[in-house]
Amino acid sequence: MTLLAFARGPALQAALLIMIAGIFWRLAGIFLLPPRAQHAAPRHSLAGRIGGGALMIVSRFIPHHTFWPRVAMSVVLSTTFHLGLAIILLGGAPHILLIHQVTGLTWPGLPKGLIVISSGLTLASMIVLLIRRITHPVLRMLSTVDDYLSWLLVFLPVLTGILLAGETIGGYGTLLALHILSVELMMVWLPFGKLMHGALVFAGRWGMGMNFARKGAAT
Amino acid sequence: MTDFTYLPDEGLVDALIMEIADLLRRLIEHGEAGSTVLLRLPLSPSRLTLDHCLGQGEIAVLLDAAGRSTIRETSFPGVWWTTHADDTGRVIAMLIEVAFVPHIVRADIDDVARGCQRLPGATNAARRARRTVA
Amino acid sequence: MSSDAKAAAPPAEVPNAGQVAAAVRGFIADIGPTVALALSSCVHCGRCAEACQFYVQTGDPRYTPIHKVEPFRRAYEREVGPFAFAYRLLGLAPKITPDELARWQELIYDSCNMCGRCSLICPMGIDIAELVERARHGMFAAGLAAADFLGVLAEKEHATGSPFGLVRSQFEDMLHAVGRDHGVVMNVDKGTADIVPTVSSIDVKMYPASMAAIAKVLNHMGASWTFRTDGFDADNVSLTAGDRAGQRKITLGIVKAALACDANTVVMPECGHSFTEMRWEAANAFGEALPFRVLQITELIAEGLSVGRIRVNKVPHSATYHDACQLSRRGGATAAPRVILEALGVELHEMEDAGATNWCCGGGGGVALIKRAQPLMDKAFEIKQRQIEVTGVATIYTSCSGCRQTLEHGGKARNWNKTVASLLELVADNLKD
Amino acid sequence: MDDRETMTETLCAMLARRGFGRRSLLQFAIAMTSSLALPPSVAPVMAANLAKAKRRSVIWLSFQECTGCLETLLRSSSPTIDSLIFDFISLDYQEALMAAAGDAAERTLREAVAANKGQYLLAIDGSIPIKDGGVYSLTGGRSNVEMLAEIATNARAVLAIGTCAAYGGIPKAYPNPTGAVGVDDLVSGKPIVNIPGCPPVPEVLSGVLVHFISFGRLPDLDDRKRPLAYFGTTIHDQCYRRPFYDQGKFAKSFDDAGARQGWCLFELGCKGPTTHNACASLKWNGGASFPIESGHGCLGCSEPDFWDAGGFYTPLAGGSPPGWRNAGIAAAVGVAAGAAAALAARGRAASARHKAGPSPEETP
Repeated sequence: MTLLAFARGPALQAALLIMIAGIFWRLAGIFLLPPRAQHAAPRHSLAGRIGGGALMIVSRFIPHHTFWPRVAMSVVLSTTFHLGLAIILLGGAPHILLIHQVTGLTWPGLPKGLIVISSGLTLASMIVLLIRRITHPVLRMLSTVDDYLSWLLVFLPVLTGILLAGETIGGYGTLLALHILSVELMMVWLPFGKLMHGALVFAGRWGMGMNFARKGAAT
Repeated sequence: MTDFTYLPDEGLVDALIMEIADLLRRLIEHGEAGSTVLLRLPLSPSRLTLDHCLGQGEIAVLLDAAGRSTIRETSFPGVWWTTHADDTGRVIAMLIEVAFVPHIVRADIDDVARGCQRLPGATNAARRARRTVA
Repeated sequence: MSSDAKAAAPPAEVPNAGQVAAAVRGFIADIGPTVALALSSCVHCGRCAEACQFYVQTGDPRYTPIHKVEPFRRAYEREVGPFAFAYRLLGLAPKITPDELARWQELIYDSCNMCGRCSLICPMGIDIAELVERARHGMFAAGLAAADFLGVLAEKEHATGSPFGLVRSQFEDMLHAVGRDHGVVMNVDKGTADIVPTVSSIDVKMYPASMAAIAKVLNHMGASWTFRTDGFDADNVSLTAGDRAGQRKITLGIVKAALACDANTVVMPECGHSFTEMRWEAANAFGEALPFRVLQITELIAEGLSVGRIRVNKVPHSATYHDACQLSRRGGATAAPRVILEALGVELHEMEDAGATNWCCGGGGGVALIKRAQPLMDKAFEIKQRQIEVTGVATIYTSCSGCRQTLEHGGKARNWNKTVASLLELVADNLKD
Repeated sequence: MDDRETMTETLCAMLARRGFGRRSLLQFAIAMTSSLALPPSVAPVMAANLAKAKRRSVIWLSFQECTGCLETLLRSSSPTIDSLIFDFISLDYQEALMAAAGDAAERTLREAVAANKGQYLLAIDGSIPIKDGGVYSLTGGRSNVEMLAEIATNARAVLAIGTCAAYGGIPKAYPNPTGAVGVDDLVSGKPIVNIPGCPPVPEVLSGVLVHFISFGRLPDLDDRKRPLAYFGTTIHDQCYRRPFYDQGKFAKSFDDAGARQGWCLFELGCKGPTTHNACASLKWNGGASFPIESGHGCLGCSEPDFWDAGGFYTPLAGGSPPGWRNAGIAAAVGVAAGAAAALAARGRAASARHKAGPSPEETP
């Protein structure tokens, strides 16, 4: 069995199954804890609270005006990185193909040039984010193995992806196998570390939005 | 293939035109002949485009050796479109040559010498041939 | 009130193993999905630091809000997280050591106002202020609540219902004395009443006029009201100290008092944390929706103004308004004070970041009661000072006695010519006859 | 003229004898340099070298094969200018082509080996079965393994022609009942040139032979011992549909609008990106076309284990996902484990509450 066949077959299956099981495990482990009933009279109706939850999912992408001078760097970098990643993931034709194969959903892809530019921006922003993480006193103190591992496991697919798109070093087959394997590594790690925020971010914002709408608190 | 609304390799044609221009400059400045091979380029549908761009010149040479070849000057003097085919007509080489006269057109000195030896007997040979036919 | 406390702040003592175990139990005791989600979500982006006055003013990374709940997170991952067994097995979240717990006392108490600015910036939607409140449960359970005024007051409150150990008869005498001093009729311990106002122990000790002011306003409204000495001091120092049992005792005391006189409204004093506790948590402690409304005094006045039950004279002058975090950002009572100021014809010069993103005075979350936190608090206060100075006004109104005290204290230390005043008292002094 | 004389006659003399001038040789050299991707300026040098060169003995052994490779090479080259190359090699042993049979054939082989010891080129097509002592393919009672070992010993170089000889090919496909392997797995200490393909592009063999004859050495090889000139790039790199790939324009079926527009066949399973070969430029059937130009994706036939590398119509970017059923089971397992963790957590929290006293959440 070639590396590529392994990556596309058993490794893909194992990684996906581990990821799915892990995500559900973690979600169940969080959401099946005893919920805290809220008996106080809410300031807003249920509809208002749902609106608050939905709004916060969107509004927390951009910080309040007053925070900007202090967090502009962080916001710009991470937005670039996340947006770039989303463009690559959802716009790259081979990715759409894989999603189509797994889920049956499909949509038109973006030109490869755009994907390459996005990959470049993503890669660059990730490197700067890493440098920041290492040099900024707050980030250095907060960072754990999880942060660096998660960074690496996202960086590798982007790197191998950009090499694959450029087809500069190594053969397409090898690069493709490495690219797929690196994604699979990331998938395996996803439920257990900070990468899980991809799912938790929506739950967190939703919950906070609902809660703050209930209290009429500032969002 | 002719109903293509968009030729995917037009960029390649542009690149080739640039290269040919470069070869022409070298020919003018240093008298250096050059050529570029077309057959192994992924040009499939738009070789026609390149042909169309270069156009037809004043001179064409027909070579009938181990196979049949045409060496045709394009509308740009010094730029020759050379196609070598085998004896079944299959194209085995295709290249753009940039030269005052393509190398293969020039007679080889050994061939000339051999011909020179043969020449005095040419009339006898021709008579012999006529007799055989008669 | 600081003059009353005798105990000096002892340094954080290294706890024993039993205390650490108690802390862990305190951390995990009321774990639920919201807290679990919050503790699972942090991506270590560090933005919360930029929202926190203690970090902004000192540049010390330890004051990063999410870092303050690190022992809490570790306890969660290790004891009750989805992968707790793996965390224990592989030592991924090492056991909290006594040393660490001692070091974290300063971070969980001294350097957090629970102001919730960090909760406002967190891209993951983690309510860090809420996490700190819960982390304090663990610290308190371990006997590691910041030991000086905060700890002492909380202990007394738990035992007697009042941080200063005042008993019902003392309340009653005091109220009548205040009534006499200010020439206002005081209703105390009536059998039935629609409105039951409460006070903060800061009012009792520092601002007795504000108790008279409440009475004036309620009398002006012609309301049926009464102070209840069995549910009187809403301060709830226990909440900020992390004493869940004490917190519950105070809260339920007020609920019972209001129920006893069939009240339809409980009015919370000019105080931050007591409002959020009563408004949002009392019903949970009670176990069902409360049969009465909980209003902060500014909400009651704003409502009275809008329906014409309260009429005030215009007193045009320039002033700024300091939002108490728990009332404005956290409690949703941001509009009420502004409605009142407008009715009074006060020309309001808002500070930068007023309302939703205001900066805490520095004393919130019980920090004002921790003596050793004083230098840190002063640092935080500098932001407020700067912002107030920019407005160019001489008067600062606020609706929180805690903020009022902190602002006055900070001003005094800087020889300020600014006046810090209560919005309630301003209203009480300018009621139309 | 007997064989011995033929072997010593130069190509130039032979061509002159047959009425061809230097131009023919140059024409041929141009075609060959073009095929070998050498600069056109090398053509005159190659022509001059060829003029002085001598014939080479080639011994061709067929093992576990289908004769498709030989068919392709013969059919494409017999009437063409490449046939010149056949004038220039002495194909001393080829079972399918030679008149001799049986003992006579075996004798021919022995003589050819003896006469050209250390000089002949050994061409192999077909894989070599090594299971059970190699009994699955015998010639004159001798196993392929045995013959290969013996004849390769005295060869100047070994040419493994076709995917079977190069990598084991289809006989090696799962479950590989005969234990088929390629030449490279058995022969060591000899230069080996792999010319994979099922069948291989005939011009590649011509190119390798001409290179060897005119320059006296084998062309540059890649890490899989394939001539770089032909296998240095992928089909994808040379594909005229490549721009569509770059633009993200893909045919979704063989008869949709995209397919008619000549869009990229990547999503229909084309293995062009992982396949190294010269099809896209040299093409097939006299340069008429190649599979992608004819509307079908590349099968990747010149790559090792191409038969087992997933379906021909499975896109490269795709894989074999676990399926909804398995995903559902994984999710259920996850939920169960998570629920168990939550249950354990509830227990721990309750015991913590019990030890710590009443909580504000409890009803009075």
